[in-house]
Amino acid sequence: MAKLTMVEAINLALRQEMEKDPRVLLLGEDVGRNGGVFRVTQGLLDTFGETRVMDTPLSESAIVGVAIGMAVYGLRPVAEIQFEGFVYAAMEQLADHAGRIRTRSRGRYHCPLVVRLPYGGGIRAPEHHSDSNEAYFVHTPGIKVVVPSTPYESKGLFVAALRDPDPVIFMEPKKIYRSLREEVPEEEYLIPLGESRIVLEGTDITLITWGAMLQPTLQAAMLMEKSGTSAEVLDLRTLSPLDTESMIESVKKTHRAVVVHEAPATCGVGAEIVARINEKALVHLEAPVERVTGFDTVMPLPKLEKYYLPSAERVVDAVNRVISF
Amino acid sequence: MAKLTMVEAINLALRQEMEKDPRVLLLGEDVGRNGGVFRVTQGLLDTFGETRVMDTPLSESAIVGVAIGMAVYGLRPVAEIQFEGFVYAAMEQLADHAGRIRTRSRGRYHCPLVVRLPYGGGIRAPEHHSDSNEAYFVHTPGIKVVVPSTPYESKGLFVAALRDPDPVIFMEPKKIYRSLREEVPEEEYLIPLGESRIVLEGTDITLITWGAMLQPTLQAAMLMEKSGTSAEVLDLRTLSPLDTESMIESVKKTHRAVVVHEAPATCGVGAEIVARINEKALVHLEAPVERVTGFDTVMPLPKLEKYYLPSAERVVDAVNRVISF
Amino acid sequence: MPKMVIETCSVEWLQILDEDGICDEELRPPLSNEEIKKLFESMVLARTFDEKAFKLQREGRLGTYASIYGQEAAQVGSAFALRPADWMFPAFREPGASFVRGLPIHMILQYWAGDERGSQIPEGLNDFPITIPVATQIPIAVGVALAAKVKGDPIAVMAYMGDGATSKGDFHEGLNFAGVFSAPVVFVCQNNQWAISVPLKRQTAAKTLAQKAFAYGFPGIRVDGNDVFAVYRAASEALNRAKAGKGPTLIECLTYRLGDHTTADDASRYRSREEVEQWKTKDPIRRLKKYMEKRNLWSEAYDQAVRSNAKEKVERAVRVEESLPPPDPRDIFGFTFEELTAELKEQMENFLKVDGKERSESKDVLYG
Amino acid sequence: MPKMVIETCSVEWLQILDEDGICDEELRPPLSNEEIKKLFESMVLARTFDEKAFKLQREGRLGTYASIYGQEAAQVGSAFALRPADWMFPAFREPGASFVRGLPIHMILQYWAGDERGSQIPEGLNDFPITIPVATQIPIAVGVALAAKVKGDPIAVMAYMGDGATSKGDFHEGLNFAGVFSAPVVFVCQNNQWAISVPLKRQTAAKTLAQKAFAYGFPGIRVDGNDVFAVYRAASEALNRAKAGKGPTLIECLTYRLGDHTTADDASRYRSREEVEQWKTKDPIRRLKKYMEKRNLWSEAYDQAVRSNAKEKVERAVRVEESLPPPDPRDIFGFTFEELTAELKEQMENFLKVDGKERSESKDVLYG
Ligand SMILES: Cc1ncc(C[n+]2csc(CCOP(=O)(O)OP(=O)(O)O)c2C)c(N)n1
Ligand SMILES: Cc1ncc(C[n+]2csc(CCOP(=O)(O)OP(=O)(O)O)c2C)c(N)n1
Ligand SMILES: [Mg+2]
Ligand SMILES: [Mg+2]
Repeated sequence: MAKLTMVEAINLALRQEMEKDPRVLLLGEDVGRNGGVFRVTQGLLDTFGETRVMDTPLSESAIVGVAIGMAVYGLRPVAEIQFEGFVYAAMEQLADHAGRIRTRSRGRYHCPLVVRLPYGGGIRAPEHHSDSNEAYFVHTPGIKVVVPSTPYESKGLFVAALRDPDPVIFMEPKKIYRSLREEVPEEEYLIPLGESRIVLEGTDITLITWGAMLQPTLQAAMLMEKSGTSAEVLDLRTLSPLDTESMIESVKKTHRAVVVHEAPATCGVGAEIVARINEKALVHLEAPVERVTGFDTVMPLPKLEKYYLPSAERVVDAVNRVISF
Repeated sequence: MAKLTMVEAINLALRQEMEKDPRVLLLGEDVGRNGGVFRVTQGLLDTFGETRVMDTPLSESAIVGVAIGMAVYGLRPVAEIQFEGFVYAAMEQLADHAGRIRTRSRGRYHCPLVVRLPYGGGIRAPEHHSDSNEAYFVHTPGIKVVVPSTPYESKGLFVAALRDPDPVIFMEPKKIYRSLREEVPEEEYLIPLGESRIVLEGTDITLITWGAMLQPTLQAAMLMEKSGTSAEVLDLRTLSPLDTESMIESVKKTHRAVVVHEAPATCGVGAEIVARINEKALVHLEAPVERVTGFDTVMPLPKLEKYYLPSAERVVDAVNRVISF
Repeated sequence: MPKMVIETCSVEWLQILDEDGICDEELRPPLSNEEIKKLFESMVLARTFDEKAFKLQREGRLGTYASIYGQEAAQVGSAFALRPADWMFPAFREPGASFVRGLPIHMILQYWAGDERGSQIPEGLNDFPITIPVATQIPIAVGVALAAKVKGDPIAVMAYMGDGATSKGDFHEGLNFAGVFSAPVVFVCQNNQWAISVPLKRQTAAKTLAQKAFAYGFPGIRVDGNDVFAVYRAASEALNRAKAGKGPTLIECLTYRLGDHTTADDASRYRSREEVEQWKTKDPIRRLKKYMEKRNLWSEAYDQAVRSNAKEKVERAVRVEESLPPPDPRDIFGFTFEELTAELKEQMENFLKVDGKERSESKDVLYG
Repeated sequence: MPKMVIETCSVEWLQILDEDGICDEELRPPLSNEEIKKLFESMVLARTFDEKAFKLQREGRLGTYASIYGQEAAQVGSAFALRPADWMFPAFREPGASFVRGLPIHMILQYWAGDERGSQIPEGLNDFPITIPVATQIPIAVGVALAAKVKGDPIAVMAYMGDGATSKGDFHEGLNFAGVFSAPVVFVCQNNQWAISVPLKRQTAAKTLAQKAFAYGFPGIRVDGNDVFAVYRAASEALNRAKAGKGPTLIECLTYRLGDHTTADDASRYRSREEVEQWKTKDPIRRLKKYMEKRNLWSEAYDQAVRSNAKEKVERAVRVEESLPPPDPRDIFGFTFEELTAELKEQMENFLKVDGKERSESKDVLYG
């Protein structure tokens, strides 16, 4: 089996789905000849031509709006927003149309749309190129949010997202776009949306995370193992809907939890996770659930970026506080 | 002292501030001759003229963007977005500029801007006219979020927001725009941002809320009183920054809490509140903190609206569960 | 070549039927007598509906409603040019167009009465529901047009918008996108000269809205929006262009909102009675009537029949709407996704249980 | 009046100095010899900087950098027309304009090296920092222009954007707003014909970008963006118009991005070498040089001096930038609001404490 990066795995998923299903098409800035600024769509224009791989004007709102129309008409558009920092302009289309058309038309129309959204920090990118804005979408009704954490995961989740009958924001962690390789099957497989996975079983504490933050979280788990603490690591995979059951089950076993994400703490998805643990497993908790997150500030430019992103050490610090509570 | 509605109280605040400070000006759709669709700006065009009360084109992004420029230049613009449902188009200006200009220019520029945002359900308004989208802004760095709950509060908070050196989203609860009257002094008074208030002192449970939801929450407290439960009711007033200290203090006293808000539960501000209570007062809790909120769905049209909004009864139900936990 | 003109554009005005019902027969579209009658009847139906909806609102039987009084020709004339397979995107002030398309009349009442089922467009009718957030339907309409083009379906899309909508980013992004990809779409802008209280001159410094098409590389035309022939002709030609692969067109229908913005508005606050009265003389129905009279297509008896027919249709729609069972509260949850998520299931179940019991009507009243 | 033209527009092209340095003296703006030399020197400085920045990036001494190679005249010619009291809004590819304005050279390096202090525009310089989200600076620039107008300050604002920016909603909303309120603002669009890999014809179906101004009711002009005289002349006239209360102008500078989009890009993937080579013949610096030579304003010695002067300035800036102390991590928190909120204070304090101790440099390296 080929060892692929996440970029290659998503590219493979796109290629295979486009071969299987003529309704699938791509649109976005630079997705065509250039193959996307991250090369996720590389080679697809040559194979599928200009009608199925559409370089668009620089218009994030229209990219999403046009894709909604295509989805309503029966196609399976995959819209790319070049960086998460440019998705704000499409919020109106996402909140007012993508997330609403099924319910407001009482099922007459629906919108099977994937918006690909490279996100997050850690690649020394310019300003506005490192936001983690998943919480906005998780808070928005009618939209699903998926965040893969490895190449294998990204292929299976992407295919599931693409075949989902509802709009999905597929957030791609730029930091691990090329930094990991993993065996990725050619054969079709789907990872169902809404189901998290246990990456590491453990007994003393539950570490809950997603996307690029799985790596420092796993490193933290390794470091902790040396000092005799056994961590259970949960990769959420899907942030909307959230797999509450698995989180609760794990916390009931370990009695302690830490959530790790890049986005600002306040009103981040971590808050929702803490709230759900509180609601469903309070009596099982032996310490407050801690959040290791970005700060309530703008993501700094590269020279200060390293201070912003959660690191294995920050996770270990939090775990120590929780364990010794 | 005159008994005013919230509409009249904010109108008074605007008029007095415009008289005092020539830098204050208003812009938005229909704020001029029409006095705003809710009449909040009524009469101001006649007094202050077209340069200070500007009817604008139908362009939410530009209304906010232009106001940012005016603020950067040294004016004190008050931008009105006609209904919260139309603010999504301005998200890019808010997140990328209003909330960032001070930090990205390391203090060279800042943006003393107020965006007035009538929000929320309960007035049988048409589609897209009843959202409660405070969580988006609370999650956005560099922006303050204020939500008054009575006429008196609205005047004092508005003046404080307008004199704040940073951008403030001032969310006006439409449901109580005209349904309450209260004595509102002509004289200047400021209610500092970031400080919540205890509306009702109590010992058995802390009810945390803001904006229009204060009313059903207070009704619930009355109902509970009859059955012998003493509720402490906290009106947060400012959602960003959050007055964590007061919440924690109250919970340490009552050991129980319920949060009430209109917005969808998932990733709403309620989640952040639960997370903070968890972080700082876990050992004091005798039951999970419950959230009484809107559902994770689009706000329904008027015929189903009543089911969506938290009511006194829903709050009482939650309190009963928490008390009997 | 130091200084020279490298590109020019001109905006045409089209009027076929003037305010006195005098028709330029050379320009008149080739419509049969039956079709001309249909246009008249559709406009009368639109106005009859409008008057009724206004009354219902005043009687507390309908929520906020946006009147189309004065804009009947712009709506009927344009929608009349569509084929059933074409798609239509209303803004929020186009019941006249929706009825021509075949939307059951009671559904518009249902929508403004606050019932989502009014947006549950019947299968087979290719119309989008009303869109409230101004201009946001435009990129979606362009998406449908491009999807049809991709699939090779020989249809076109018509998207409506107001003059206010032309100021919004989505108007620009949508029209520009359509131009670049030569999408089979016709943009019909009902320039009724007001966006609530904001007059056209506060909306743009451009002399016409039609000229905005030039920015996107396709034609724009301004037509007399109270002249149903001019509107129909421009719409037909634009739809033909679109279907022939020649790309989009912007049609500016110059008209006037004779009523308040909505039933929640009071236009006397911001505009003069004279302006309104002056525009009443341009009534689209009266001028078609005058023309038909000359052509012996109109008589008092015919008029009576048309009006009572329209009235009956509208009254029937009111009865239908008012006799519908209330929407099921479960629908708040059930259409968010194809399948209920765990969160929504739990929220719905909690909602349906009150004090541990199934929610009942009597308990319901406590909520809200 | 059934069918008639009611509005027309035409787009003019302006070129004063052609590719061979031949000048239309009638159109030439009245610049002194010193000023012409200043234009030349500014363009040489811009290019010298650009070459150096590119090298620094390749050596790993700078982050992503967006080259201005080929666009020197568009930037220098336009910024040269500004007065110090005027305001300037760059997009992200305007160091040539920023240097003319007086921005210390090292600040652009600092910005692209990933240090916010590069955006801390010195007091007294009325420039906005670089804006990365395309077109979003436009409404803000309009806001500054309107604020100045409200206050009666006799200034104007210049806002830069690329061809790609013309597709964004904020371009539209900003320009339309400026038209309605007759804001004293000049929009300078550097049409370098590419938005990363997307060519102009995918950006719009309009023949020129200048014509888009017509949609907003103010003039647009296309100038040879590689002709510093044409750019300067158009900019001066537009600024005069703005200051005379006559409202905005859109200037499309037709130019070409000779380099890659940024140092992270490889333009050979999507465009032909021939196209690039052909545009190299239109070099803005060379043509001014030829003109100056004829006017005896240029000599080998002068050229040498100009180039070594530019080089020295740039080298000095590199030394300044590279010798600056690293930014203080506390600055992540300290400028979010005027005062630290309780949340931010707590977050900062936790951040500064590591294992209960004050954060130290040695501990730092573990983070990230
Ligand atoms: C994005 C947005 N902003 C504001 C509103 C509130 N609003 C409803 S209709 C309207 C005016 C629309 O004017 P126009 O486009 O000319 O349509 P008309 O009402 O004249 O049909 C406004 C401001 C809205 N619905 N959507
Ligand atoms: C809103 C937004 N979308 C996407 C990007 C990514 N991006 C950066 S530059 C660029 C192309 C800009 O083209 P143009 O406006 O012509 O400016 P140029 O790069 O040619 O100077 C893109 C797509 C961005 N910065 N902002
Ligand atoms: Mg209008
Ligand atoms: Mg460009």
